[in-house]
Amino acid sequence: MANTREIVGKRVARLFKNGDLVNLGIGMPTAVANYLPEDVNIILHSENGFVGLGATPPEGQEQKDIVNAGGQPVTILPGGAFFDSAMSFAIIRGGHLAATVLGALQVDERGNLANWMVPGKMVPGMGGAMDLVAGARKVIIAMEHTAKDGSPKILKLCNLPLTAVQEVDYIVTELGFMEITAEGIVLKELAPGVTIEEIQSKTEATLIIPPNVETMNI
Amino acid sequence: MANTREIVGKRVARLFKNGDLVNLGIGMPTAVANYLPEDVNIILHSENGFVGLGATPPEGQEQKDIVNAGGQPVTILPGGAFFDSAMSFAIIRGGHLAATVLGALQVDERGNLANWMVPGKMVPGMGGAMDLVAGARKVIIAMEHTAKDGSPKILKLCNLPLTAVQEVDYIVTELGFMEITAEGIVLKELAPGVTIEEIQSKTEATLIIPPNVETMNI
Amino acid sequence: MNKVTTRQEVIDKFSDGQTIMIGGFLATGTPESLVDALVEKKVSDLTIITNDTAFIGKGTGKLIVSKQIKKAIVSHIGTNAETGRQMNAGEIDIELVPQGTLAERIRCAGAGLGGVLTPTGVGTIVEEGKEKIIRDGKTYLLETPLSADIALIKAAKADTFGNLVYFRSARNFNPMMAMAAKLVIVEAEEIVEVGSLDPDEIMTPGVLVDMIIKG
Amino acid sequence: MNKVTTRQEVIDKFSDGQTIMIGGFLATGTPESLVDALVEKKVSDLTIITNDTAFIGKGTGKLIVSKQIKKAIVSHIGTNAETGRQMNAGEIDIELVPQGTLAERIRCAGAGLGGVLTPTGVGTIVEEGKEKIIRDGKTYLLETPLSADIALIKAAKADTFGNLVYFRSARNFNPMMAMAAKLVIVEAEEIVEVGSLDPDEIMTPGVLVDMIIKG
Repeated sequence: MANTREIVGKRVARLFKNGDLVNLGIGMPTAVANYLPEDVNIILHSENGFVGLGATPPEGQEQKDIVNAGGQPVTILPGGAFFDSAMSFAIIRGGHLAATVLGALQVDERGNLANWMVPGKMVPGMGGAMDLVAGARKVIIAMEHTAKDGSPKILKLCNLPLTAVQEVDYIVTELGFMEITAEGIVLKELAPGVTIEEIQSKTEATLIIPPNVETMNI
Repeated sequence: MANTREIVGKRVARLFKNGDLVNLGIGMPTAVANYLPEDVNIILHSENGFVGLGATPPEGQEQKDIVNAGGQPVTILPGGAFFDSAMSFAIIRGGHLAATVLGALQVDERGNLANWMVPGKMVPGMGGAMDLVAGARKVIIAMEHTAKDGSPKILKLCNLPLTAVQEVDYIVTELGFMEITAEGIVLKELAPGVTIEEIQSKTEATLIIPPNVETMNI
Repeated sequence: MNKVTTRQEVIDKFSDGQTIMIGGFLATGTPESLVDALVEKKVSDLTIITNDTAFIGKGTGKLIVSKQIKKAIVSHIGTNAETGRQMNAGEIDIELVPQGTLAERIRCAGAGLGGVLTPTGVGTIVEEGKEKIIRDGKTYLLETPLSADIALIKAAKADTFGNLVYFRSARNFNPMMAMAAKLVIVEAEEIVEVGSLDPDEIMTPGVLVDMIIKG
Repeated sequence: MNKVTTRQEVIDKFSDGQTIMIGGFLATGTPESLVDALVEKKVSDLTIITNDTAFIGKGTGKLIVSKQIKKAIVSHIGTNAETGRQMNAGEIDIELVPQGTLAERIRCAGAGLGGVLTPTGVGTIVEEGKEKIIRDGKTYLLETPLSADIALIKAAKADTFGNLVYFRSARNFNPMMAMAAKLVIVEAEEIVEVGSLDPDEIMTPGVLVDMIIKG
């Protein structure tokens, strides 16, 4: 069976259309780039200041000044462009990003997101996350359905400090594909072999179950 | 005897120090560039988007995309740089201009300036003038002392629509060099052959006359 | 993705009542072919956002003469006598905006900002109807975003994806406008292949551009 | 005007308690020689404004390790464990600012703006103590300028007058910071003669730069 990264990556990838400008967060979101349909080319935005992010260069061909927002060596594709941080975030906040894909510590049925700090434990800072979530036209959460200890991450109401209020549009996990609406979280698709009972049991928020919950095509 | 343009140009030019970034308005202010002391190089800012404004090119060597803020062909000096309008006015408003030199319809003893419209007659628009006057570190008015009909332009209080409030630092005319202070307009220097009585008679505001009014060195 | 298109495809995008940003400063850096296309289509009741109304017969001035403009948001109209005449006759609505404020208001729209505080215009008629905010003892006007349906941009070079390079003082308002409209149409003096521009020399990234014609 | 100077002239400008902006993003585009000069001078109680605290032993992280920082205004500290340790121990004051807001706040100072309205951070702890302004039904935070005594800038190329060209993703915060400090000090990988840079390729005009060293 496909692993979490593959399930999530493939399903998120199908949310894009050709030519979309997308920012992929560190970790599982980055993997989305590996699962794009053949006829869909998206353009990746890197918040440290460019569009046209390409693959990791072969060893020995790294350039010290071409790195992604995690500081890792990358490449820039033909047609890409560099700019300063003000321009980078003008693109983000100005609605020029079709989507941002990020991980989450918690996400709730109002579309609130918490992914930048755990008080007293981990305070890395928000970096560009708050701008990305406030600015991108679609906010897609790509994550494991539950925390490492099995506790739910999809909640009625986030209790960690928020990254943004009511900005999340979709949640994709190894169990299913969910859309956040004004009424709550709608279960749109289940991963192969997953039941409604299973996904609900691992979700604190009450999922809205439409008559036709499809099986995720991955 | 020196004409107005020469007197005003020479006196304004001596307000600069080497390396100052200066914006010169259209008309008499532009002439200031012709009278700089030999040891003073100033850098000219053009609000349409560059620094390093040079002289008019010889006929036949004009380039359509190198023009000043009046649309006239100019040149750019070595070390000059082009940028967009947002950057151009960031430089203006951000205090990076040592001085702006502009003409005036009216200027008053509070340092108010009116130079962009005459209601019902002439409404060209403020262009960059309001930003220049609000942003430059020193605002220098270079003009004929009186209007064409002989009426005073240096007033107790401007009655034309203002360009800015309390921003003018110096006034230079063919009659004298004045500084605007919290107390009012101080007559610092008289042009050669001009008397205190003459300049006051052509000025509505009451000039503050210090014990030592010098003769303008032009 | 090749965004190079035909003049007719561009003309099809124009319609009455649109708000259109047009790059340029006294016609330098104005996409003359695109302005001509607007004139040709005879669309009316346009709102234009542009630095100035240039000259009779040149740049945005052509749209004034052809009476296609309902409202112009500009910093300067002094070089086009017809603009002044129409304004005095009540035929056109002119909103005069200080030039630096105009640049920032357009930038705000493109950058997703709700406004900026500027000292420019405080104590003048520009402040009428605007919120004043005092910070650290200094008074500022809250100036709000200006966006448009279409931006007409002039570039010296474009690659087929829409990466743009401007030349000399023809840059002016073009980069901000290329971020602030729903549809961004570029007239380029030269069109080159993707990959032929260095990624550091690009002044407007192609991701912001929708259509390109050779100008 | 030749602004190329010596390391010692630069070091003479540093003193305790200064507010210093430092370009770079996880040390890419950070002027390492200038940071080393700060470490060497052992100035203390500094406030730094910079995107992140980089890594132990690299970029701005070196100043954290050397305990010269009283306060850091940054968007991210997660890559430097020592920053977190000092913060938890109450040895350093960390002001976390969303990255786009940090860029705009610095730009405001350099551009003479009193602030900007951003949607970023609304409803989060970032909004604490800030004025909220609602426009067209959308809520924004009023974010205010950040300026500094000194900006330390990294350029790929500088001419001797201070015109700067940045390379690739090393540009990041450098252009905004070069506008927002009283004294702007540049470390350039290459120093060239005035006139050898094309006036369109210059990303920071030399009129904004005070001192240059070879880095």
